[in-house]
Amino acid sequence: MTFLEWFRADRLPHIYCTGCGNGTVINCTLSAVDELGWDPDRCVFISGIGCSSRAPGYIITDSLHTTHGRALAFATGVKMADPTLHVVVFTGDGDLAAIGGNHFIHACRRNIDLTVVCMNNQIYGMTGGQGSPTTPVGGISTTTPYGSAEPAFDLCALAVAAGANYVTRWTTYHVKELTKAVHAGLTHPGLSFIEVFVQCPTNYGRRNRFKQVSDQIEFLKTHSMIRQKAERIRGEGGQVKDGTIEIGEFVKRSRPAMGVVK
Amino acid sequence: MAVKLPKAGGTFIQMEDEIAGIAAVIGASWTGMRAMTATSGPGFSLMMENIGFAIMTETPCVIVNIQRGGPSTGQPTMAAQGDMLQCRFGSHGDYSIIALSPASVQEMYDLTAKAFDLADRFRVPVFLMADEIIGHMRERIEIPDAVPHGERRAADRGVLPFAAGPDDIPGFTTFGKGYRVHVTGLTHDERGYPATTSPKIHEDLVMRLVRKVEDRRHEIADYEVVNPDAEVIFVTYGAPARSVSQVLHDDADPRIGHLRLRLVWPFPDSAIRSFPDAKVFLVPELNLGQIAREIERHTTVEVRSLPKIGGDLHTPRELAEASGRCIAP
Amino acid sequence: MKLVIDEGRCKGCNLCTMVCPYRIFQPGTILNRRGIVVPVLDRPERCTNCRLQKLHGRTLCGMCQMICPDQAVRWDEERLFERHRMAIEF
Amino acid sequence: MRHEVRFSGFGGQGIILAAVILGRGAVMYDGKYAVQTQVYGPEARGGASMSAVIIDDDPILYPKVTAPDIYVIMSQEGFEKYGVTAAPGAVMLIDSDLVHSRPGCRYIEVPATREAKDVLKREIVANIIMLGALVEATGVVTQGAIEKAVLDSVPKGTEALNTKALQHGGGLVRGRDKG
Repeated sequence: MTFLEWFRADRLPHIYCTGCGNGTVINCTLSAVDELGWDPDRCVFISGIGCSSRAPGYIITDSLHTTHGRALAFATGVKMADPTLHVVVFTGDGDLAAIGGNHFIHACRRNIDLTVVCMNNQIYGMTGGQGSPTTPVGGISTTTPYGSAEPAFDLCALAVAAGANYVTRWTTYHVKELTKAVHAGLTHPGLSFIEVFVQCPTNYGRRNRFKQVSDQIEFLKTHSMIRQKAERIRGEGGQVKDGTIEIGEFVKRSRPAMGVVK
Repeated sequence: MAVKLPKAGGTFIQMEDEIAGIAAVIGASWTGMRAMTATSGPGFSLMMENIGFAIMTETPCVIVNIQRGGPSTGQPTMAAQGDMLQCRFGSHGDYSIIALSPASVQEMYDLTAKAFDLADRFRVPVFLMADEIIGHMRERIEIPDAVPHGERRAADRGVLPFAAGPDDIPGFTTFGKGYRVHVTGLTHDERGYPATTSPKIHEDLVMRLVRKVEDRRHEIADYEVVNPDAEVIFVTYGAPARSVSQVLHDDADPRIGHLRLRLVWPFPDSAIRSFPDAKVFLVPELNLGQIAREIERHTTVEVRSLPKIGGDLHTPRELAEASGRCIAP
Repeated sequence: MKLVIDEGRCKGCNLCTMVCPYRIFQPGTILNRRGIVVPVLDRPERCTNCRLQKLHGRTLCGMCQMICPDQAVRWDEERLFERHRMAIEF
Repeated sequence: MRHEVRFSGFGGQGIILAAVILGRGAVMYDGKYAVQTQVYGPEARGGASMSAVIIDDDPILYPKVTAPDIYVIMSQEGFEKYGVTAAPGAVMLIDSDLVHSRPGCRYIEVPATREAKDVLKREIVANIIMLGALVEATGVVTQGAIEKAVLDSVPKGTEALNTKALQHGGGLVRGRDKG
């Protein structure tokens, strides 16, 4: 199989806008699943509400498209009832960090054996571009027309603090690294959290001076920095520019996990 | 349950809130397991969105609501029956569900087993709408060695996952068995794929969700009739049934009858016709007349609500007086 | 192997033009029947994967396919000695 | 024969457990019907706590206590809230050190908490002493039934202590006139 065979071909093309990064994230996730040689009949993809959450509908496995923010709670039920299933959760920043924030920290605390892929486009894309908890300070959205004044959530730091076993962040530009990260997350016991910065040309890029899709990819490329490098710079007393996206692995550890088949 | 379920080979999880609780129940149900959650009052309100999800996705599950005084946090340790309409209409949109109402500890046991069977058969959330009196009461019960345990009908291979036969209920496509089903709360076609802008698909789906329960309301009706020739009839469900039983026990007047509903939704309107000589229906409820209003829809006979809120149960004397006022001297 | 863009899926975002090391993908200029400007391929036989996938038994590079949000890039099997139709103009 | 027994005291004295044990004895070992209900506020400890058991030879319809014929009162607040209205024909067992008032009906003083502290060295068994006294004084369930019900309900390792408490309670009222 190749990852393309994991798609429900009859459902493509999908509903995502031109240049939306979500499709790339699905490619990378399915590539990793495909590399592992998993049986599609034993995988379940679960999501909440939002653009990101339409993803399971395009995948040939059993899939559960649930209510806003609750994907992790549904996934907990699936995984605890049948731990032999491979459960992957697709979610977005609004879904995971706003309405689903509580479920997120508790799933990390339980460290339940799920792989959570968060497509962070820094905005509520599907509902028309409202500001989300990850909209950066100064970011323009329909509800922050003068630039967001609220500090944004660092989802990876949150996952680490809450107890997830594997936490990593990449962008849609880093497709190879992202595929490797999902691969690692799928095989690592406990909750694996993979945050991906994705471009939203329609609702974010357009309002934030990214004229072309490529401009936003260019931004992700030039404004991301491997975490270790950022830490080294800080360690040497240097300054990392504000707004730098720190990418790479945040934690990989072996806290006791739930729902792991012994 | 935390103590007993793991010993019986089940899984118990204390989720972070009621929203997550019902979500996990729905998730677990899709792996083919029987799953339930229990709550009271405000927790029930929190569950409403996902209850709608369970209805739309036709997920079998059981939800126990030990009703307390409301609105809001109200009286956490006092009895009420104020959620009877909420369980029927609380989630948004049109739908139909099944609700049972136990009046004793024995029925709490029996109806829980029945609730699971109904949920599996109809692929719908089934509510066990008890009240604080029944919920906190201890009394003699007999536990049989085994309870009848129906199985979910598995979907036939090759049939679309949400295509229903003449009985309007699709076979169940358990996760992990190769059905590769897509389950969504959006309006979906028979393949399970979202189809949100077609009025026809939406109408067909919602009508089927309603029909599969409502059309069988006489078949699944569960009620007890005492003195069918009576003129004054008490209609009860849950704890007030006990007070009425006491009234009839203390004064065996053939002019007073009792219709005791063990299944409240879908409302068994045929039960009302069990009393051809009825002159008045008296409906004692621990709310301001929620089911009395439903009875009014189905009869031309006078319906008199006997509401009582605050946490106390109607005493047999109160009810005896109420029925006495209706009987011509 | 033959590199192809599925015109039924491509939405014309041009991300492939950013990542191909050989610059095989070039922004297109003509609207297709779905109203989308699909990138055009400039001498696709230069693609490493086209030439060497069979030899290595796995996808090489593959950046264009991975980043394509619309699953529109793929390599089709080419039959040996595939006949190309030629039109000779006089 | 229908008996309605009302227990009252402050939360933490084991008022509800005492009622559960009594009901269990009646149902499981005397073959009768029983219903146990309770009123409690949100606080788990302190505050006036009340629980009730109805014991009958026939199935019990109305589950709430209307006119108790037996009272067990273990705090002054409990007496004021639930015991003061006792009918003249009722019988009341009173923890004589914790309740200062005395009712109009017939009553039996049982210094359960003091005896639990002084004789059995464990204040927590005061409710079991009360149960022993209750069964001895009223015969609402049989001696054998209450003994088995106590053993069913107490934590492992405390069986001997609780059996002793039960018997001690019976001894405190033995010889007095029966109700």
